[in-house]
Amino acid sequence: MFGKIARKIKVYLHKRQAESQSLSSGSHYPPGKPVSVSLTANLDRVRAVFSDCADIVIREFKIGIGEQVRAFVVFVDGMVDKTLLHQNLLKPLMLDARISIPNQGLNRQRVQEMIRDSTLTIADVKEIADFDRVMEGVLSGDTAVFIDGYSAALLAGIRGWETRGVEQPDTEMVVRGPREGFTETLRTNTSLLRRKIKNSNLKIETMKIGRQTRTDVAVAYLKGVANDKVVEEVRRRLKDIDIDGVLESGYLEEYIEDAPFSPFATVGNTEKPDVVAAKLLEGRVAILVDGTPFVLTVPCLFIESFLVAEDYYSRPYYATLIRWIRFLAFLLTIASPAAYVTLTTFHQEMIPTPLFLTVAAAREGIPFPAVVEALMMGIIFEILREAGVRLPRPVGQAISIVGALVIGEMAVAAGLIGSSMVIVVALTAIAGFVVSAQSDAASIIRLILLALAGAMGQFGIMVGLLGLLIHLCSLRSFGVPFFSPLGPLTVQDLKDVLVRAPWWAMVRRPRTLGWHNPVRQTPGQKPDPPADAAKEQFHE
Amino acid sequence: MKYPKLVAAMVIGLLVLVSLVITGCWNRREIDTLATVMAAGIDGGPGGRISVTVQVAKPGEIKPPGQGGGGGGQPAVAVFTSTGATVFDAVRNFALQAERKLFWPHCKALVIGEETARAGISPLLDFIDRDHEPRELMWVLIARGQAKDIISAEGELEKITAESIEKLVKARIATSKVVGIRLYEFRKMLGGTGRDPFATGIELVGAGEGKKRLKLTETAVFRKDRLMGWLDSDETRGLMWILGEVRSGIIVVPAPGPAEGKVSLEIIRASSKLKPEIKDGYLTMTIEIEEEGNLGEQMAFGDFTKPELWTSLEKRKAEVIEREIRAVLKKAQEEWAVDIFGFGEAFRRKYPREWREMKDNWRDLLPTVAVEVKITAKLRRVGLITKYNPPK
Amino acid sequence: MVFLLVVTFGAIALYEVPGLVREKLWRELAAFTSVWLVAFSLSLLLMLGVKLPSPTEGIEYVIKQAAQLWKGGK
Amino acid sequence: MLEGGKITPRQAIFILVISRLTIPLTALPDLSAPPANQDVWLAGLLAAVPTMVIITPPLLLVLRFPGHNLIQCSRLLLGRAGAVIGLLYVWFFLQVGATCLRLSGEYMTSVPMPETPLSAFLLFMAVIAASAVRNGLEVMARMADIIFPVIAGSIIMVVVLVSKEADVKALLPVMEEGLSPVLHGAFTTSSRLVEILALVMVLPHLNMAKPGVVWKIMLYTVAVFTAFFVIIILAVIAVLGPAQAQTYTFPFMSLTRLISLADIIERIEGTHLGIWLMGVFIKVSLYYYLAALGLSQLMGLKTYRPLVLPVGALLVVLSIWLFDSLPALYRIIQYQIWTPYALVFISGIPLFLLVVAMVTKKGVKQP
Repeated sequence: MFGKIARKIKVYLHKRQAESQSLSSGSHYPPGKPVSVSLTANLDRVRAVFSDCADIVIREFKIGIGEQVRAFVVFVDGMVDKTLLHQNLLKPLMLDARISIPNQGLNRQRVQEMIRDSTLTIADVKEIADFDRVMEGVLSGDTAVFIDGYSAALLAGIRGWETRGVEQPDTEMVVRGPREGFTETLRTNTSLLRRKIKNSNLKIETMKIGRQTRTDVAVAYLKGVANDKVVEEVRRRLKDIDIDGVLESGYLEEYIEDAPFSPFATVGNTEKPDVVAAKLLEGRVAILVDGTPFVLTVPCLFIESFLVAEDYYSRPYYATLIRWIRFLAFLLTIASPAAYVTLTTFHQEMIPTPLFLTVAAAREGIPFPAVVEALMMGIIFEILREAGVRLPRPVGQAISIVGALVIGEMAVAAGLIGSSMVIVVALTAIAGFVVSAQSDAASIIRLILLALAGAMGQFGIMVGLLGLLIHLCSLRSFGVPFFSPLGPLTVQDLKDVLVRAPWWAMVRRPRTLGWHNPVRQTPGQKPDPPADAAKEQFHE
Repeated sequence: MKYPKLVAAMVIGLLVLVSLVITGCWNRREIDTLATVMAAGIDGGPGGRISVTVQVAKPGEIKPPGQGGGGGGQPAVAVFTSTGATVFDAVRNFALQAERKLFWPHCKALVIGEETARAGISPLLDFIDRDHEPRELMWVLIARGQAKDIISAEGELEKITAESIEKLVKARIATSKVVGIRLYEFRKMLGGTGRDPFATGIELVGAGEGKKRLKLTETAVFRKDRLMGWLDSDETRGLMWILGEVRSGIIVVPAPGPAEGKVSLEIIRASSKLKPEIKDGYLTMTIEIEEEGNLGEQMAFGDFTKPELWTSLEKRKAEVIEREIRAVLKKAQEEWAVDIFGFGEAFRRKYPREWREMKDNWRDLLPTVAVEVKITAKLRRVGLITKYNPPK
Repeated sequence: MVFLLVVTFGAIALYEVPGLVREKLWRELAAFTSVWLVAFSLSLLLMLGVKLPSPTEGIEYVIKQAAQLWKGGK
Repeated sequence: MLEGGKITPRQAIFILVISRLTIPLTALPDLSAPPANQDVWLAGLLAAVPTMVIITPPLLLVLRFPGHNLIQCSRLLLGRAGAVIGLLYVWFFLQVGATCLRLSGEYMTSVPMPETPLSAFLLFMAVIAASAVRNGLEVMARMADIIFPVIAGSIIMVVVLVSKEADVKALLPVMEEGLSPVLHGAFTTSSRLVEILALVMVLPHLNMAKPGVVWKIMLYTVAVFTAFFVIIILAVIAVLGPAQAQTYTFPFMSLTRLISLADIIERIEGTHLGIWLMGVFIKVSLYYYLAALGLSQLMGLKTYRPLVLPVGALLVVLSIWLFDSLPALYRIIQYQIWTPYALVFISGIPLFLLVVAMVTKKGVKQP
């Protein structure tokens, strides 16, 4: 039997190897052919490349007076700032060039150099010989200028397209704190970061990922603060990605995370530049993807889901209190249906007597067992939520009416569902929104715990929680234990976990991240108001 | 079999699932399938049979507030009685008549019939202690008469009689004339050396046609586990003084000085200390009591805040306390030779070596212990009026 | 129940053995097999109701004898 | 290397203390060991001293051979005969693990869920322990980091809440029967620190396995454990009374059930069940891990992971086979049997090996 299995395994392994080879050979652009010297040849080639592409504009023209040089520009309509194109590219080439390039001294050998150096009033002009890279540039929104007789094209960066403005992100609202959020444009996003951290140590490396989409991806980190090994690991994992397209950072997330089968995301994401900046300052690495406002940050710890930007902007006491409320809410959202089921079907002795009698009265005559009731309500809630998220706003009202009135009230009145169960489910749902970063993982854990509680009561819940703990403790995110600083316990780091210590007290960066450059500020900056004697002068 | 690990994991998962499905029903009982025992009574029956009476709550009749309709006048409890050869047997026999499974954790009170208690009570308690459902926090009460009648009685303000019993026991603090003993305390007294247990007595009062009411009256005193007799309320408070359990209460003394009438003194706090001593083979026990109280009421005219009247009030109060203590000592120590005060324990703690010789004939020694009572009774406050002037 | 037992132990074998064979960890495979066999046969015997003397009784006996010797020696 | 993980001294202390506290949290066999009266807490307190003495030989032995654990030491010293000693230890680990596993099942079927068959609990516990063991020592150590504060906090909470019912006079008279029963009790209690064997087994995986650190771990383990042990015993005796406490099957649980504060904080024995299951989990996985690790070292394997599942199955089978009933289990963990039995493993064999090492002048001599 084992021999047969072994043979099958061998066959399977071979197959997989072959598959992976075929995959790797078809990827990436081979070193492209150079730009041809002949303008006609280039033109034909461009036309061939962009056949049936209605949004491509090719404009032919001539430079100079008399012995004119033929040239053409090619760009994608809608991705180029037309004003800039007209004022700073076509006008200089077609009109100003007559003045700047003296007719008699038109040195064919230096036309391109002259155009590049003294005609085009555009900051970002590159000279590129590789035809494919030129085409790639055009597709990214650059304008290519081909000039007859040169084996290189000029690529002018005058991109400009319709973009969304910098707005407050819907997912992470704050009362106090910066309201700007990332947009879909990579450059805007990097500039938002650069404006927060005006330091040359903020490195932003870019690369292109996606066979078809050629999406720009930027890796940002703070040199000297971020762990070089982590940065290198991020680079390596990103380079290994070979897929069709990257439409959102979520694509990358699944390729670079440590635990692909875990319900927990070991890569963080945020829409807020100030959050990313704070994470960079703690020694994390950010991955920005063109086309999405969601920026990935690694390494990501479990505890980050419970920390909100505003904690650090408001006063420490309240921030600490709210943080504990979040822990509580997370526990409630994963465990309260399970706890309800276990209390009402296994451990009725643990309910205080008055509550016991009330719950018993509420459940009198309910046709379903508590587990089934809880499962039903859980599923109904997920349906309502999904409907509420997807529906157009005006219709959303209807959902809440149906949800609240029909499910909530009528089902209880009709005796289908106990009123206490409705309360439990509502509590679960509301609590789930408090820690929104983990709400998807929480849904899954909640179901598992519910099933275990339905079968084994508190023992089941404990088994589930222990399993959860084992899983959390075994996870790593880019080498950092996912559940730190709780497991492994780092007592010093708890001052930004269990409490939010005042800023002047958090002298060190989190040990698990910034251990090789730990000190982030001068210690002992606790505000020291002047003593009584010195105070006098303010009152005079 | 492409992914053996996956297949194996799935098989294991399936096994777990199967085991969950087939095991799921072992201990599962929906909350509405339970008959919640609120109070239980145990009586002896003819021929050594045990009769157990339980009071079961009917949650449907106890409507949560906000849901109109009320209970429609239906009683909120049902009473069942069952017999068996042992307590457990009797409890199991409830399955023959009660439609739902008895559920014990919310049982508040255990009432034991007087006759049964005289025959010895510890065999009856074993089941309650051993079974995982009943809690040792339940109150132990001894019924004057049959436990069954107590359990069947109806409470006046509470819908559930067990709740009335519990509230009555808890209200003992107001008078200190009733004891409240939880099951584990009873067991502790029963199992301790040099100590005899006591428990609350409960009876039905109200003669004739009228509805009978529950009342806590006396204290049942045990010798080992057999009921010896009853202490009345003053004697009970004497016991409480000795044990240092008096929390509050009223001491009524005759008005001092020339005035006639009575004065009520409220107890605010009290404490006691037992000081055993062995001298030349004679056992003495000194009970030191410190009491503090307020002038609560004077049904007599006069100004008792005058120093001499004030001290005489204090003195009278001390006398009343001593009288109560002497009364209980006389009954328990001298007549019955039961050690509900823990004198034996006190001796054991102070004289462990001598105790070893004493413990076997402690019952004979107990009545010979000379008890000295030292009382420091203080009055502190007078309330909102200082004196009561006679009408002119 | 015996069927469930066999399935469980089969699943354990299925979970570990292919990996061991693939990695050519023969020593590990031998160790696995021996422990697996011990556990399997023990549980099978127990499930079939064969009366096996519990080792704790042996331990108890030995300790009690030793204690007697100890006391006797004194 | 069989196991790549590293644990810190603090994690080691946490694991050892949790594991040692598991039995006192339920069975508390020390209550009926001498002196078997209100002085048990004193015996528990004094036990710290003999404990230190008893656990010295294994530590001395392992410190002579840095980078080797107990089983490797015995193989180094005795060759093939050492393998027999190794097997004995594997048996011992299996037995301790199985006992604890069975106790957890017995507890579950005695108190919260009497109608559910024992094997269901054993299976679930074993599966969850297996997943921890497969994840390795490091993950178990991290879990201990989280679990220890929870257990410690809960014990203190329970004791504080129940202190209303406590009668301090129950602890008097001190030393009613004189000093000798107390000393006897201290000795029997000390023999229960089997966890020292766990320490000498995982020593090679300890960060900074310097002798000084190791002694400190030992010291802290004994101190922290003794503190909690004495707190538990004091609470149990003061609330339940010395004579009655012995009659309870699970004294600390019964204690928890007595909590009733203002009619709201009551019926919180779920807390006890929770912390106790966590403790059992740590203890079972620890010995489970040690058995798998020891076995794989004896057989010279590259990794212990393939052995995890069959050893787990063995553990479940043993936990059913070893004990007929709860009284049979309690008989084994009573001091009459347990003390001499455990002493052989804790001190006897290591002492023998130490002597062999000294005679043959093997290993690094410790200052």
